[in-house]
Amino acid sequence: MPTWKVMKGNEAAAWAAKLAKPKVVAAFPITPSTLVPEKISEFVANGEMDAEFIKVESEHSAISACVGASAAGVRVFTATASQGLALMHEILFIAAGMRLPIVMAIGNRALSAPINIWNDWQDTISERDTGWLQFYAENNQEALDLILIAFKVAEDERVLLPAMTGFDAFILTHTVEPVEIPDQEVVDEFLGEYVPKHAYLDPKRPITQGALGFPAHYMEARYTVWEAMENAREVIKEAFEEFEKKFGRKYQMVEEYKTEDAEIILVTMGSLAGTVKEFVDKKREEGLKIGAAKITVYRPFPIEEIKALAKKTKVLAILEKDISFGLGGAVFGDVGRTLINESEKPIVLDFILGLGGRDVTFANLEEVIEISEKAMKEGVEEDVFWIGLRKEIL
Amino acid sequence: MAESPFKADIERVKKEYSEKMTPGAVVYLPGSSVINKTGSWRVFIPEFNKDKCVRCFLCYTYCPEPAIYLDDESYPVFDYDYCKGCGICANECPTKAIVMVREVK
Amino acid sequence: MAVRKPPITTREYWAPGHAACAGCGCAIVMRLATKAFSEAMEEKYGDPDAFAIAHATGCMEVVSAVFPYTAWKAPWIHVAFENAAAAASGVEAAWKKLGYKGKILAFAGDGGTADIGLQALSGMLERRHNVVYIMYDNEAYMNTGIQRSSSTPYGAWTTTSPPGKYSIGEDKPKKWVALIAAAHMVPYVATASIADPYDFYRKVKKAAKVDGPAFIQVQGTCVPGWRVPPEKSVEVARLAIETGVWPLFEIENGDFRNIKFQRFPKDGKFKKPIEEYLKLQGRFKHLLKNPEAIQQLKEQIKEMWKVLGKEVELP
Amino acid sequence: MEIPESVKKRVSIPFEEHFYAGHTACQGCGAALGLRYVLKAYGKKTIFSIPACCSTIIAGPWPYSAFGAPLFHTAFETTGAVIGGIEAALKAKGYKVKGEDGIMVVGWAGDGGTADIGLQALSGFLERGHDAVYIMYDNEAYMNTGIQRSSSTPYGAWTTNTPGGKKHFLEKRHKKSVIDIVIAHDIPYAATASIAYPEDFIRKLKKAQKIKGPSFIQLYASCPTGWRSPTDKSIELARLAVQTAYFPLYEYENGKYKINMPSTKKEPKPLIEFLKLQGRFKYMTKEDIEILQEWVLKRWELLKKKAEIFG
Repeated sequence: MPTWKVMKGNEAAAWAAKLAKPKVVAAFPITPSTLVPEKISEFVANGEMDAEFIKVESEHSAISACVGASAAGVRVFTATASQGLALMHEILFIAAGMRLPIVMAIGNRALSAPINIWNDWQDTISERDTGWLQFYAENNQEALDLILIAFKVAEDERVLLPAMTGFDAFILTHTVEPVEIPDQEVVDEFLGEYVPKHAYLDPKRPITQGALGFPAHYMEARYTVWEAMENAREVIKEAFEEFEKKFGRKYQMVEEYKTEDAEIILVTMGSLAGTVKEFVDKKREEGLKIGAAKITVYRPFPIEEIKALAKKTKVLAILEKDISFGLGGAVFGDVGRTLINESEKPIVLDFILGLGGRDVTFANLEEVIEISEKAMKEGVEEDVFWIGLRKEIL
Repeated sequence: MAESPFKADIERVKKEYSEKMTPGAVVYLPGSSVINKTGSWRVFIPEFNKDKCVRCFLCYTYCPEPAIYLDDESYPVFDYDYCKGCGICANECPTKAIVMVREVK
Repeated sequence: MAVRKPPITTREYWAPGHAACAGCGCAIVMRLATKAFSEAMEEKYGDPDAFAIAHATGCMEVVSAVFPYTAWKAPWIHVAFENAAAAASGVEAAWKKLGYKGKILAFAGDGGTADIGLQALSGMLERRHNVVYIMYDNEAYMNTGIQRSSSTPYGAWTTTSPPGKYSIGEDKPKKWVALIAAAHMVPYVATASIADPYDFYRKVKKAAKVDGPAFIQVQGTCVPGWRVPPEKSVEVARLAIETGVWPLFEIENGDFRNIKFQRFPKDGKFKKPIEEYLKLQGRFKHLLKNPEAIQQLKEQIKEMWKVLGKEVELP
Repeated sequence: MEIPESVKKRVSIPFEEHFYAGHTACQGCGAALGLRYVLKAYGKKTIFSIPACCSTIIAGPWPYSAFGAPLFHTAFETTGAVIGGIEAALKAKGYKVKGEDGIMVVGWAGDGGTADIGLQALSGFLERGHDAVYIMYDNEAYMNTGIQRSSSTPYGAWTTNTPGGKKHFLEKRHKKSVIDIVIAHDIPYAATASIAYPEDFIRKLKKAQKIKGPSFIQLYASCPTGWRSPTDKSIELARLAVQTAYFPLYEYENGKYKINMPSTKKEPKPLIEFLKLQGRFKYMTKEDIEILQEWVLKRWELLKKKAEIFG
């Protein structure tokens, strides 16, 4: 029988790791993720988890040790955030290129400077081109579930790519919520054992991993990563279905909320989706036709789902906690790419908010609606808006 | 005449060597570098005089390729398919049993 | 006539056809190290193949593994420039869980060890992973085209330490990573040279057999980087030993009081002048016209020996 | 009220304060005290660089600072590289750097930022011979992220990622000796210091200031929060660390070792006196204590021998 426990998001991630039974964990302390390896060390110390825990000297070595271990042919887990993820940057490409299904939990946190330990998505968003699958959790239950799903998808032979599951710093990492812990046997059944056919460092079968790729071969190697990421769309859907059957919770690439007749749809990710759904309820009561959509899987980007969403509405308002300087928000850019060749498309507006732990309030969302309505009536003059800026100190 | 320790690899590469892209660009054929006959790099070639050889093994030990192996009597055998002609063997040979001469191709 | 047996195993894990330059000293390191390692594994575990290699980006990585071929006949992984030690740590941890017997061998050059990979090395040594780390020291970034590393000796020409009106070439003393490794008090640290192959072979075997981490810094000639003729590859390394430039020693458990030396002159007097070592190499050509710089280099070499607890005389 | 000169003279350390109250260090923080001493020794003509660590928070978030001197916050792993850059820039601008009347460039990083993630930048800094001082304040764990083991954590210590448990128990590896790693670079001046001996620490800071080239000081700084020790015991613990020879005070100058213990003749006190005051050691078994005690004495003998041979 599944059990219920009240726990922080970080603990939920550690529990997911425990259930997935990785053989090697390598991690380095960083706020707000530190509790994940702490909890894992407790599990290991008590013999509840049978893993080698390498307490490395930097995040760079954390991911490097993970690559070494995964290449040797075992299931591997790690956790980090923000600066730590940025320090791993180089090796993230290598993990994907070498097709090593490492799973990493991220407590989504802002990047320096100025140094800031609070929530936004700049850390994972900045790694979107590395070839890692990306999942974003709305609550602690999703953090646990999406880590298990990440293992399932990452290790699928059609995919074989590393995966990261993000959950918001402090809002989730340090906040307690009731979480259902699935049965170990059912998780075992869901994940199976990881027995790689492509990567192992076994003296009986000596292979070479990480060889140089000349111009004659490099593009094909990269193309296989592209192909794997494309395959992942189908594999993720299958995994979601199987997960629902086994554990009763439903996941979708993009989760829609009251979108059927919505004139404005607020599109977002992570824990902000909770706030947005509440806001939608309130405005619906006031008679306003708005809806919400939550992107659960950001890589591969849910192209078909976003296209379908766009057909339903007049304005897609993207609410995002990240910024690509000189362009706008990253999700905005991705949605734009998705719709560029559609014959009919809604207005797409970008709202940058909640950076570095700034609260996102209903008042902020009211402003989003006002701007969206104005654009509907008067056309689009600007399309990127910074919401909740303290203009008085600028 | 003794065999090259790489004979099996050379045979296998002939049959199995493939450019087909693998997941992670993993190379599954150990020792498949024998596909490259680096003997073509050579300008000078080692000439071996068995009579002078004292079987000290230095040429064998120092060969970076390796393109020197040992025969049944422990005399060096030069594998000209792979010898790049660096000349270390001749330079280190205590009895001058090996000399480098310009190769006529 | 009885057939003599060679003093090293005839098994090979480093196949020909690799793209190392003719006369490459570091290719000799690769070949001898893997041979010695396999011999040690055979003696310890009864299985000569009981090892895997983690390799840093560098010359030996690039020349040996180019998709779709490889010169390696052992399980081998390359991840990046700065993390051979960390990747090896991960492989070792996985092997423990997989129940494999054996040991992990890590290779990196001087740039990948003394500079960008030093921290990963320190972590690996401190955590006591069961890994032998071999630093093949050709004393500059050769793979990128001969730039100075912290292991480049004083006075050497490289493309980023060119001699000129205001420069004598490299102006910093060589960093001795073996000493830094020994400061971690690990079971076994040694220096070695391709010019004493059987000493190197013995040290690799010893390192492979200790429980826990070991570190070997081995000098390997770079023909294009040192500007030496390929056939002089071993000879020049031999001169480094004979002139006192390259010390051969072993330090166990960080015990600096009981350093074992090899080929050290009993009276501390080196017979050959360092000029003999320098003149063979294009990278030191300009130094020969600069007696002051040579004197400076000699002082540094004496200082290095002093740190090792030896007073030496250089002719 | 102006303090009379006669009083100022009686204080054994510089009187000026450039480290201001209102900072947010925990009660009894050894690192904060260390910063106060450094600012006393070097004054305002000092440029600090501090990586992400407790001292980031102690020095203060935007828009205030507890420092009377310029301070550059930098990423966790970069202290050694950044002070090298600052020194080079000052020289390029024609300023005198280091020496008695020069600008002091000071890197101030914890044990995590030095022994682990910043070790490489430290090594590069030492090897390139920059004119700057690197101070490692050693509180023996990642305290800022909430007490995780670093490679400078001692054997037997509890941390949040070396907890007790059935299978594994506490930190089982010995403390990494960063000072030995630094000395292996053969730099002109390296020393250990303790916040319990301010005169000794300030003397060493002054010496480091005078000597050309890179200097390194490993400062033992108590952390009541992470060590689970009473806040009023911070100095006592730092003193006991020295008196038990767990953290001996010494200098390495131009190839020579010099031990500067408060009382050279006395045998080290039993280690247990140092351990028993700290909650982080309370899970150690008798055997664990013996192992650590033996390690301490072995290292102490080795140090004495080095001082003899290279004295």
